[in-house]
Amino acid sequence: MSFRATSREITGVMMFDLVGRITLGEGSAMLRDLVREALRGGHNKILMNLSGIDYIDSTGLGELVSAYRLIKSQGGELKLLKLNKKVTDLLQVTKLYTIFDIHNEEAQAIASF
Amino acid sequence: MSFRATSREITGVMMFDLVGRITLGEGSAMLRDLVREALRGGHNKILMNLSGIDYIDSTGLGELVSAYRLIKSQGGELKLLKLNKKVTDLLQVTKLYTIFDIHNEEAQAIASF
Amino acid sequence: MSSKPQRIEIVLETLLESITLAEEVGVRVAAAAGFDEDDQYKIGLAVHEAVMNAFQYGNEQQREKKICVIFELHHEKLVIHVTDQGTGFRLDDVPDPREDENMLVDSGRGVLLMKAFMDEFDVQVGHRGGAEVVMTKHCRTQNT
Amino acid sequence: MSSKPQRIEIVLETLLESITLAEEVGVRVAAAAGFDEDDQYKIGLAVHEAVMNAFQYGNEQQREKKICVIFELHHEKLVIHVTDQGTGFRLDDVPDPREDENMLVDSGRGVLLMKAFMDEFDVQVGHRGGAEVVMTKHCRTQNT
Ligand SMILES: Nc1ncnc2c1ncn2[C@@H]1O[C@H](COP(=O)(O)OP(=O)(O)O)[C@@H](O)[C@H]1O
Ligand SMILES: Nc1ncnc2c1ncn2[C@@H]1O[C@H](COP(=O)(O)OP(=O)(O)O)[C@@H](O)[C@H]1O
Repeated sequence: MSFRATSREITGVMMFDLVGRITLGEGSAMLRDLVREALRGGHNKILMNLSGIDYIDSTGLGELVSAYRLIKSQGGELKLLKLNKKVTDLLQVTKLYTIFDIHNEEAQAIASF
Repeated sequence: MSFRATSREITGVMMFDLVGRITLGEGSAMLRDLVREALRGGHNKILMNLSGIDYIDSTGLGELVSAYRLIKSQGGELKLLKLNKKVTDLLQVTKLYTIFDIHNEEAQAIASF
Repeated sequence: MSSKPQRIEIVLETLLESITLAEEVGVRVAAAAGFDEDDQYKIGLAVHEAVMNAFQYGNEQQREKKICVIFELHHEKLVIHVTDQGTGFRLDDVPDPREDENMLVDSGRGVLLMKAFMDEFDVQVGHRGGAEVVMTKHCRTQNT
Repeated sequence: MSSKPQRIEIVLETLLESITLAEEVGVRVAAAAGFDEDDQYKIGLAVHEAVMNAFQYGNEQQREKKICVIFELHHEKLVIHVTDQGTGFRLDDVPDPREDENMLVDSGRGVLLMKAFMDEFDVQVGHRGGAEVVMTKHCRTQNT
């Protein structure tokens, strides 16, 4: 369980590989810090690889929305990569898939920025 | 979880390979039936392979003692094969290792009857 | 399973850890009731959301206040009650986060998830005045 | 972990399934408290035995009677209370199953296992007259 994140820069895009749970107690606050840190470092093209995320609660969904707004407000973009079935379901139920740009291929996602 | 048993006869010894939990709800009653069945079928040299057993409660320990007595009363013998650390601990704490003949090698266990 | 529902009651303090604990018991109870893995996850998430709201809004993170979770395992359904010691809320007052104007708001998706993942969902007034969330999931297949 | 103990209370019916459920919650709480896998197993087995006795002897398998399990997570120890609605029993009346004359008796090893696997073990009279088993396990390493 719990949450783990690693970051790497690929041709100007900051990519986060996220693993575990994004919930009130676990990944949610860390994710917020991660995004702020990236913005502070001048990165505003952010791609979150969610393939390792198997659980998001409403707080985690709220955190994704908050990150989306914050990044956009700084002239950047947040995109999502590789959602599994559970996460896809969550974005469908909440209609959040309508606001996020979602990709299945890393190269394609990077190129889309 | 739960309990599974398979039996095979090897040179006059009835061997039970037991897997799972021997507890009040799970393996205990099945184990009793198994032993009675074997005795009814004329088998009174019984070897229980416990290598797949990872949990025994006090009811399960009682069941082993009960099987031991029943088999003995019918002129037979009950021996145990391959205890893992947890089961060894349980037999030590209860001193039951003093009544059971316990083996680590199948061939040796079979030969000892 | 007999016709009288099996009843499991958990009383938790208002602590962050209580959310996951209740969720895990929920998954465990759902598994015992014969729900498949997908439904176990959905039931667990619904419990997680209900207890999280009790923690945040109902009991306002005041540790001494209690969160009570009751699982009633009927023959053909699982009914879950989550009660807190807050002042309650009305379902009608909760905005729909899927409306355009709410889409970019951080909060407001807990009730939606509970409604989506359970078959029935309602909020009542608990006998001590707090919110009592009552949610039901029907068993798809009958089993023992 | 704060200095005030975290408290989790579970009220169960007198059903076979309650034994494993309480055991699993015990393992979960022990893990959260930082006990290693071996201790988690031992704490789980102790809860299993205590609830099994409440089920069999205390509440005599009468389903309506309740079994209450309380976990108190202190800084340096986990205290577990298991209370039933029977008539109680005295620890002095429980024979030692390791004595030669008891060695081949089927029953009587539950209390022994609880004593062996926990650091402290006692039986009291619950506030409603039933047995209240109180057992404690100390944390070997401090964590959090
Ligand atoms: N247990 C509760 N007690 C009081 N108010 C609650 C409770 N649960 C939910 N609410 C109210 O309902 C609103 C919607 O809750 P929810 O859909 O879970 O979204 P979120 O928790 O993200 O705000 C909350 O903002 C709160 O005002
Ligand atoms: N909750 C209880 N209420 C009443 N009597 C109990 C309770 N728990 C244990 N006892 C008594 O203590 C005895 C020893 O219990 P135990 O060591 O668990 O062994 P076993 O359950 O195998 O008999 C029981 O036989 C019973 O007489």
